[in-house]
Amino acid sequence: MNRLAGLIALSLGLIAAGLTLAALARSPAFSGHAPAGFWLGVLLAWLCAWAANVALSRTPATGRLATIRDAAVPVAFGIWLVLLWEIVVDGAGVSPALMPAPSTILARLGEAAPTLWADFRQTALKAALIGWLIGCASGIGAALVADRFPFLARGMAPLAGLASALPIIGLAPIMVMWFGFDWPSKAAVVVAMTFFPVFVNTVAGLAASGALERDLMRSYGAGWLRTLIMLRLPAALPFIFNALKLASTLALIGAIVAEFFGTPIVGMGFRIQTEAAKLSLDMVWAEIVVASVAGSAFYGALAALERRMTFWHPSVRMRTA
Amino acid sequence: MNAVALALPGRLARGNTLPILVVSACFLAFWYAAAIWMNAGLIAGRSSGLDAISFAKAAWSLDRPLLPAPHQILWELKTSLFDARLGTPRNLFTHIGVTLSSTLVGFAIGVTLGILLAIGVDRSRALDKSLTPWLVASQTIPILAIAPIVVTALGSVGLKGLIPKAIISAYLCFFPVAIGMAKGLASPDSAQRDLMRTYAAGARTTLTKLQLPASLPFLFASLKVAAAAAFVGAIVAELPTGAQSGLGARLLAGSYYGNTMQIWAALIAAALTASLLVGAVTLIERLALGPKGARR
Amino acid sequence: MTPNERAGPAIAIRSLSVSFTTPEGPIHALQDVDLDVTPGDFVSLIGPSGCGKTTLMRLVADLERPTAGTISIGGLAPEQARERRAYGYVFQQPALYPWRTIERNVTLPLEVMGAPKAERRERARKSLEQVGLSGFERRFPWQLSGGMQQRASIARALAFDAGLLLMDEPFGALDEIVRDRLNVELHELWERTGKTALFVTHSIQEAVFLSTKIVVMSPRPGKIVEVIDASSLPRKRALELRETPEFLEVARRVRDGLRAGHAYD
Amino acid sequence: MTPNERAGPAIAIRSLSVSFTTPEGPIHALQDVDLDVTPGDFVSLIGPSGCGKTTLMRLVADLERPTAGTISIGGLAPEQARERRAYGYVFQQPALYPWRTIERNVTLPLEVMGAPKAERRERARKSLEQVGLSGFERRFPWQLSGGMQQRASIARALAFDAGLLLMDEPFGALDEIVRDRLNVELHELWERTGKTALFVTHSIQEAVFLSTKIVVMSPRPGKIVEVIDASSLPRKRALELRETPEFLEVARRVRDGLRAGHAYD
Amino acid sequence: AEPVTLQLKWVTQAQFAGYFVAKSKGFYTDEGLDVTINPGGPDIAPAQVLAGGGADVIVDWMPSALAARERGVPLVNIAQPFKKSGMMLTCRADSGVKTPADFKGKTLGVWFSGNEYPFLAWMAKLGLKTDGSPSGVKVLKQGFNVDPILQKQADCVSTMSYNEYWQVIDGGLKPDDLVVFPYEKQGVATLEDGLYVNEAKLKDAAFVAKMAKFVKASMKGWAFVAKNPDEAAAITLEADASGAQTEAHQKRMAGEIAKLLDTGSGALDEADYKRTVQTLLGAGGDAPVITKEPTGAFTHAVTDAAK
Ligand SMILES: Nc1ncnc2c1ncn2[C@@H]1O[C@H](COP(=O)(O)OP(=O)(O)OP(=O)(O)O)[C@@H](O)[C@H]1O
Ligand SMILES: Nc1ncnc2c1ncn2[C@@H]1O[C@H](COP(=O)(O)OP(=O)(O)OP(=O)(O)O)[C@@H](O)[C@H]1O
Ligand SMILES: Cc1ncc(C[n+]2csc(CCO)c2C)c(N)n1
Ligand SMILES: [Mg+2]
Ligand SMILES: [Mg+2]
Repeated sequence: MNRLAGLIALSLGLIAAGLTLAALARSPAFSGHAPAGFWLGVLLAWLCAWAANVALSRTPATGRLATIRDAAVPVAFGIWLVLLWEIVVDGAGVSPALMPAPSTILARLGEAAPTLWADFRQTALKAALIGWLIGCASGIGAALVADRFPFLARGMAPLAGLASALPIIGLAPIMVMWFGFDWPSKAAVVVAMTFFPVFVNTVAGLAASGALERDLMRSYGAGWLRTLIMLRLPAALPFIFNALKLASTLALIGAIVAEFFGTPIVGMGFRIQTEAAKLSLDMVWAEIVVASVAGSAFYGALAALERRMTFWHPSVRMRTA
Repeated sequence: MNAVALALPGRLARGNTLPILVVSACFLAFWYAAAIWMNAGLIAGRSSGLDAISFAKAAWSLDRPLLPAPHQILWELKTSLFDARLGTPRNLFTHIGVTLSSTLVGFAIGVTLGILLAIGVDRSRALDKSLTPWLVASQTIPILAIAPIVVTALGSVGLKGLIPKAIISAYLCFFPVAIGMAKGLASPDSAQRDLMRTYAAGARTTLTKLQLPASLPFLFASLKVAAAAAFVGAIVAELPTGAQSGLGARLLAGSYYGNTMQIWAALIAAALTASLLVGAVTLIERLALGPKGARR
Repeated sequence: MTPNERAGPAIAIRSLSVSFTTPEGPIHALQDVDLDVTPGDFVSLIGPSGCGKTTLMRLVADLERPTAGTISIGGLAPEQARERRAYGYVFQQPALYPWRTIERNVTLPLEVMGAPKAERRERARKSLEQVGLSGFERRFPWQLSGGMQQRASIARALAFDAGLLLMDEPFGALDEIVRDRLNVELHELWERTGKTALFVTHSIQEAVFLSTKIVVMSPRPGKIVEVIDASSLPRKRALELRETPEFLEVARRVRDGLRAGHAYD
Repeated sequence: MTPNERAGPAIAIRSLSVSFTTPEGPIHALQDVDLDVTPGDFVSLIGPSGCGKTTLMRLVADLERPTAGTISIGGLAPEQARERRAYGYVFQQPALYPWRTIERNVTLPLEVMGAPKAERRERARKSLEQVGLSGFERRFPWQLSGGMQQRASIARALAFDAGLLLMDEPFGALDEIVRDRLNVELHELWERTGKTALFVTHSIQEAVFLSTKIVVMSPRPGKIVEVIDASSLPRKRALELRETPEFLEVARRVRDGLRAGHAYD
Repeated sequence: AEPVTLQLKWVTQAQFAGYFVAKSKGFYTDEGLDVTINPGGPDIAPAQVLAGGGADVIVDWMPSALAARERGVPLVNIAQPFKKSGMMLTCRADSGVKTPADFKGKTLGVWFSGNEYPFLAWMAKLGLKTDGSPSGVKVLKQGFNVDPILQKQADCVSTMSYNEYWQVIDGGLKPDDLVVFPYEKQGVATLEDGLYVNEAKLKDAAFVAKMAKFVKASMKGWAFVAKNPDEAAAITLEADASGAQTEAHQKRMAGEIAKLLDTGSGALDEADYKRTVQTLLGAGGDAPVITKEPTGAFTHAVTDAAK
C-alpha cells in the first residue's frame, strides 16, 4: 500500500520533470540546438521513470489497488513515450513537415474539432460501423449455412481460401465503380474485409464444442437447431468474439484506406490524404489520434462484452481469478 | 444432384472433389450472369436491338466492363504472365517479384521483432504491463493511410526503395506474431512448468526445452496470418507511395487508366501469390511439426 | 413407452462387431458380441482399458454404428430408442456445459424435451439432493471439484426419468468413501424404481455389489469372455455384504475371468 | 548427497499451514501439520478429495510456499533440496511433453542435468523396462493410452535416480490388474533401493500394501487425523498379503480413520 | 559527375518527357550531372519529399508550392518550362452544363492533395460554395481515373488537356458529348509544372551552378520534345517501370504538351507569377490557399546563370 503510493508519487514527480524538460526544449534557447548535456538529462530522467515503472509493476497488490497499479504502469509508460516524442521534436528541431510535436497535435485537435467530428461521422460511424455490422452478420450467417449444408462448405473451401487471400483493399477501386463515391462503397470494402475472418472463426468455433458434449445432445434426441442454440453457439462465442475484435480494427483501417480511391470531400481518409499533401501533418496526426482512440475504445467495449458473455471460458476465468 | 453423386465412383462422391466442382460451377454461372446484369447498362447505350445471345456475348467482351467475365480475366492474366517478355515491366511476374521481395524482407523483420517482443514480454512483467496495451493501440493506427508520410519520413533518414515498404509490412505482421508467440510461450500448463522447476531448470533451459517447442503450433498459426498481412502491407504500401512496380502499382495503374481487366488480373495474381505464401508456411509447419500439425 | 413396459429383453445384442478405420488400418473394437439384458437387470461391464466397454455403450445409445450385427432396445432400433429418449447416459467425463449453472445443466435434458419450468426446477432439486449436491445449484461447473462435477452429471441423467440407465464409469473420479455412499444410493434407486441399468466400472467390488449380471470382457478385439450371474446375492444389499463369503466368491470368479482375458505383457 | 545418507529424518515437517488467497476469501488448505519421515520409509497420504494431499507434496517439492511452519528435507530447506535435485516427482497428471517421443520425455531430466547421451539412453531403456513400456520408445505421448502415459511419467521420475520419490496418485488412471502389477513393481524397487517415498493414493488397499506408514487426512482445513504404522506387516510383500488378517486389520483402521475425518454430508 | 535527384509530380508519362529525354540523350551527362528521376504518384507531395531531403529539385504546381511555402517549407521557383495551364473542367453535355453559371447544384470531380487550389479559386470567383451547401456545387474527390464522368457519377470532372481528356474520349464519349472549360480561358489559370528547390540551398553558389546546368540540360530536352514529340514519347515509354502506359496515349500526350511549353531559357515570366498569386489570393474562403503576398518565392538566379 505504502510502497504503491510512494512509487506512484515518484512516477508523477518524474513526469513533472519530463514536462519541465519538454518546456525547456521548446524554449528558443534550446529549440533545434539543444546541447549534449540536455540530452543526457533527458536520458537520465527517462531511465529513472523506467526503473520506477519496473518497481511499480513488481509491487504486490490485491483488489482495487491491483487495478490501480495495472492501470498506472501502462499510462506512465505512454506518457513518457509522448514526452520523449515532444522533447526530441522540439529539441532536435525536426521539421513540422516530417513530424509534428504532440503539443501541436493537441492544439489542432481542439481547433479542428468540428471537422474531425464530421470526418469521424462519415468514416467511422457510417462506413466502418455499418460495414462492420453487415460483414460480421453475414460472416456468421454464412458460417451457419455452411455448417447446415456440409456439401456447400466442402465445395466452398477452396474458393473461400482464395477469396480470403485477396488483398481486399485492392477491391476499393472496383467498389467505387459499383457503389459510387459516398460511404456505401467504403462500407462494401469493410464488409469484404471483415467477412472472411468472421466466417473462418465462426466455422472453427462451431467445431469447437467437444464430441462428448455433442453426443450428450444427441442422446437427448435434439436436432440441429437445438444443438446449435444450446451447445454450439455458446461454445463458439470465444472464437466469434476474437473475430469481432479483429474485424473492428480492420474495419476502421479499411474504411480509411478505401477513401483513397475517391470520396466526397469529408472523411478521415480524405482528410489524412489531402492534409498530408498540404504538409499539415498536425491535422493528419489529429485524425490518427481520433482513429486510434475510437478504435481502442470500440475494441475495449467488445472485449468487455466478451468477458461478460464468455465468463465461463478458462481464459477469462484465469484473468478474473 | 444426389443421383449424380450416386452414379459417380465412390471416392469422388465421398471426397471433396464433387462438392468443389459443383460449387465452382454454380459460382462461375453466377458470375457470368452477374456480368450480363451489371454490364447491361454499358451496352444498352451503344448498340440497341441485339438478340439475347449476342447481348450476352457483348456483355462478356467489353473493354471497360463494370464486371469482366472470368475468361476475360484469365485471358488478361495469361497475356500479362506468359505473352509479355519475362523480366520486363509489362510482365506481371516482374511485379509479383517486386512485391514479394519487400514482403519477405518485411516478414523477416516483423517475425523477428514479434518473437523478440513476445520473449521480452514473457520474461519481464514490467515490459508486459507497460507495453501490451500500447501494442494493441498501435494496431488501430491506420498505418496504411499514412504510408506516404512514413515513406517520406524514412526517405529523409536515408531509407529508400524496398525498405520503406518492407517496414510497413513488418509493422502489419509483427503484431499477430507477438500475440501468438506470447500465447504460445504461456501455453505450457502448470504441471509442465512445475516439472521443469523440480529439475531446478533455469529460465533459459525452460525456454528452450519447454516454452519454445510448446509455442511452435501457435507461432505457425500466427505466421500464416502474418504472411498474408505482410503481403497486403507491401501491396498497399505501393498504392499511395508512387511505387513504379509491384502489384500495388499495377492495381493503381489499372485504376488510373480505367483498365478494369488489369485491376482484376492483378487482384487474382495477388490472391494466388498470397495463397502460395501461406501454403509455403503450412509446408514448413508440416515439416517442423509432423503431419499431426498441432500434435495435441 | 419405456422399454420395460414391453415383453422380451430390454436389450438384445446379436453378433455385434465394430471396427474403426484409422490411417494405420482398421481397429477391431468389438467382435461377435452377444448379450441379453432382461428388464430390471443391473448389468456391469468390466474389462481392461481399451477393451470396448465404452464402444458397446455408445452402440446401444446410437452414438456409433455397428459394422455388423444388430441391437434392439425393447424391440426398437437404437436410433428410434434414442429419438424416443428411452435412456439416460452418464459419460466417462462429466461433459457439463461451462456456461450453465449446475442447476441449469441438470435441467438441460428437460429443456430439450420441453418440460415446463416449475417441473424442471423441482426435478433438478430432487436429483441434486440424491447425489448430495444440494446448495450448489447456482455454482458453475468449474467451481466444483472433479468428483462433484461427476456427481452433477449423474444428477442430470437421473433428472430425466428414463427406464434405461447407461453409466460409463460414473464413479471413477471419486474417493472410496464417497464412492461407497453413491454405490448404496444407486443401488437403492435401482431397487426402488426397477430401472434397467448398463454400467461400466474398473472396480471388481463395485461391479459385484451393484449387479445382477457381470460381463467380463477382453481386449483386441473386444470380446465377452464370461457372463457371471450375481443374482444369487440378495436383491437388497448393504455395504456389509462385501465381507460375506458369497460376495467374495463372486468377486473371485470375476477376478479370474479378468485375469484370463488380460492381455498385459 | 541424497537425504538418506544423512542422519536424522528424511523429511521433517513442523506446524505447517498453507492458505490460498482467492477472490472469495482465503482457503485454508493445510493447518498445523507435523510429520516425520525416516530415511527408507514409504509413507502414503490418504484422504478425501481436496484435503490437501497434493498441496503437501508440492510444499515438500518447493513448488508452493508455506504460510507458516517449516519443512526440512535431510536438513536442507525445500528450495535447496530442489536445486540439488534431491527428489523425483510424479504428478497427478502425466505432464509429458507432446513434442517429444516417450524416450526423450524420459531423458528430459537427464538432459537438463547434463548427463551424457549414451548414459541418458541407457537409463531410459532401463526405466521404461521397469514400467513395461519397452518397445514404445519412439512413440509420441498422444499415441499411448492414459494408463501408458502415466507409466511413462513414472519411468521419467525413476530414470533420474533421486533418493526421495514424491508420487501423487501415480496409478489413479490404471485398471486393477495393471495397477496390481505396478504395485508389486514399485514395492520391489523401493525394497531393493532403499529410497524414501511419499505417496498419494485414494485406495486403502494400495496404501496398506505399499507403506510403512499411512497418513490419514481430513479436509477443510486439511489436517492429519491419524498416522497408522504398517511396519508390523513384513517388509517384503506379495499380493497375497492382502488377504491376510493382519493386512485387513490395518486396512480397517485406515478406513475407520478416513470415515472419522470425512466431511461429506 | 555531380548527383542530382529530381522528384516528379506524377507517374512516368510524357508530361515529363523533357527530363526523360535529357537523361536518355545524355544532355545531363554532357553537363557533368548524374540525374536520378523519381516518379511521383497520387499521394506523393513533392514538397514533402524536398523537405525530407529526398530530392534536390522537384516538379510542382505553383499553387501547392506557394501553400507549402506558407506552411514552412521554403520552396523557390527556379525555372518554369510550362507557360500555359493544361487544366480543364470537362462536363457531359447531357448534364445541362453550358456555361459556368450552370454549375450550381452539379457534382464536380476535383483533384485534391494540393491540386484543388485553382479550382477553389475559380469557384470563389464564381461565388459558388464548395462546402456542400445547397447554393453551391457538390464536390467529389476524384480518384485516379475519369470513371465518374463515364458512369455519370459526376457531371463534370477535372482533366488535363494532355491526359485525362483523352481518357474520356477513349472511354467512349465523343467530343460533341462534352463541354470543356479550360482554366486558361476562365481567367483562373495558374502556373503548372515548375522546378522548385529549397531556399536555404540557394545560398550556396555551387548549388546554384549545379542547378543552372540542370535547368540548361532540361530545357534542351524540352526543346527536343517540342520538335520530336513521337520520339520523346518512345523515350518516356522506355523509362516507365510500371508497364502500364501505351504508346498511342503517350504520343498524343507529347503532342499536347508541346502546345503548353515555353522552350526558351525556362525563366519564369513575372506577369504569369503575379496572375497566379492574384488568383490564389482571390480564392479566400475559410481555408485560404495563401493569406498574404509571398516574398522570395521565385528567383531568376539559376536561369540567369544558365545563359
Ligand atoms: N473413434 C475411434 N477411432 C479409432 N479407434 C477407436 C475409436 N474409439 C475407440 N477406439 C478404439 O477402440 C478400442 C475400444 O475403446 P473403448 O473406448 O470402447 O475402450 P474402453 O473399454 O471404454 O476403455 P477404458 O476403460 O479406457 O475407457 C480402443 O482400442 C480404442 O483405441
Ligand atoms: N492454487 C490454488 N488456489 C486456490 N485454492 C487451491 C489452490 N490449490 C489448491 N487449492 C485448494 O486447496 C485444497 C487442497 O487441494 P489439493 O489439490 O491439495 O487436494 P488433494 O487432496 O490433492 O485432492 P485430490 O485428491 O482431488 O487430488 C482444495 O480445497 C483446493 O481447492
Ligand atoms: C489523385 C490525383 N489526381 C490528380 C492529381 C493531379 N495531377 C498532378 S500531375 C497531373 C497530370 C496527370 O495527367 C495531375 C492530374 C494528383 N496529384 N492526384
Ligand atoms: Mg471407456
Ligand atoms: Mg491431488
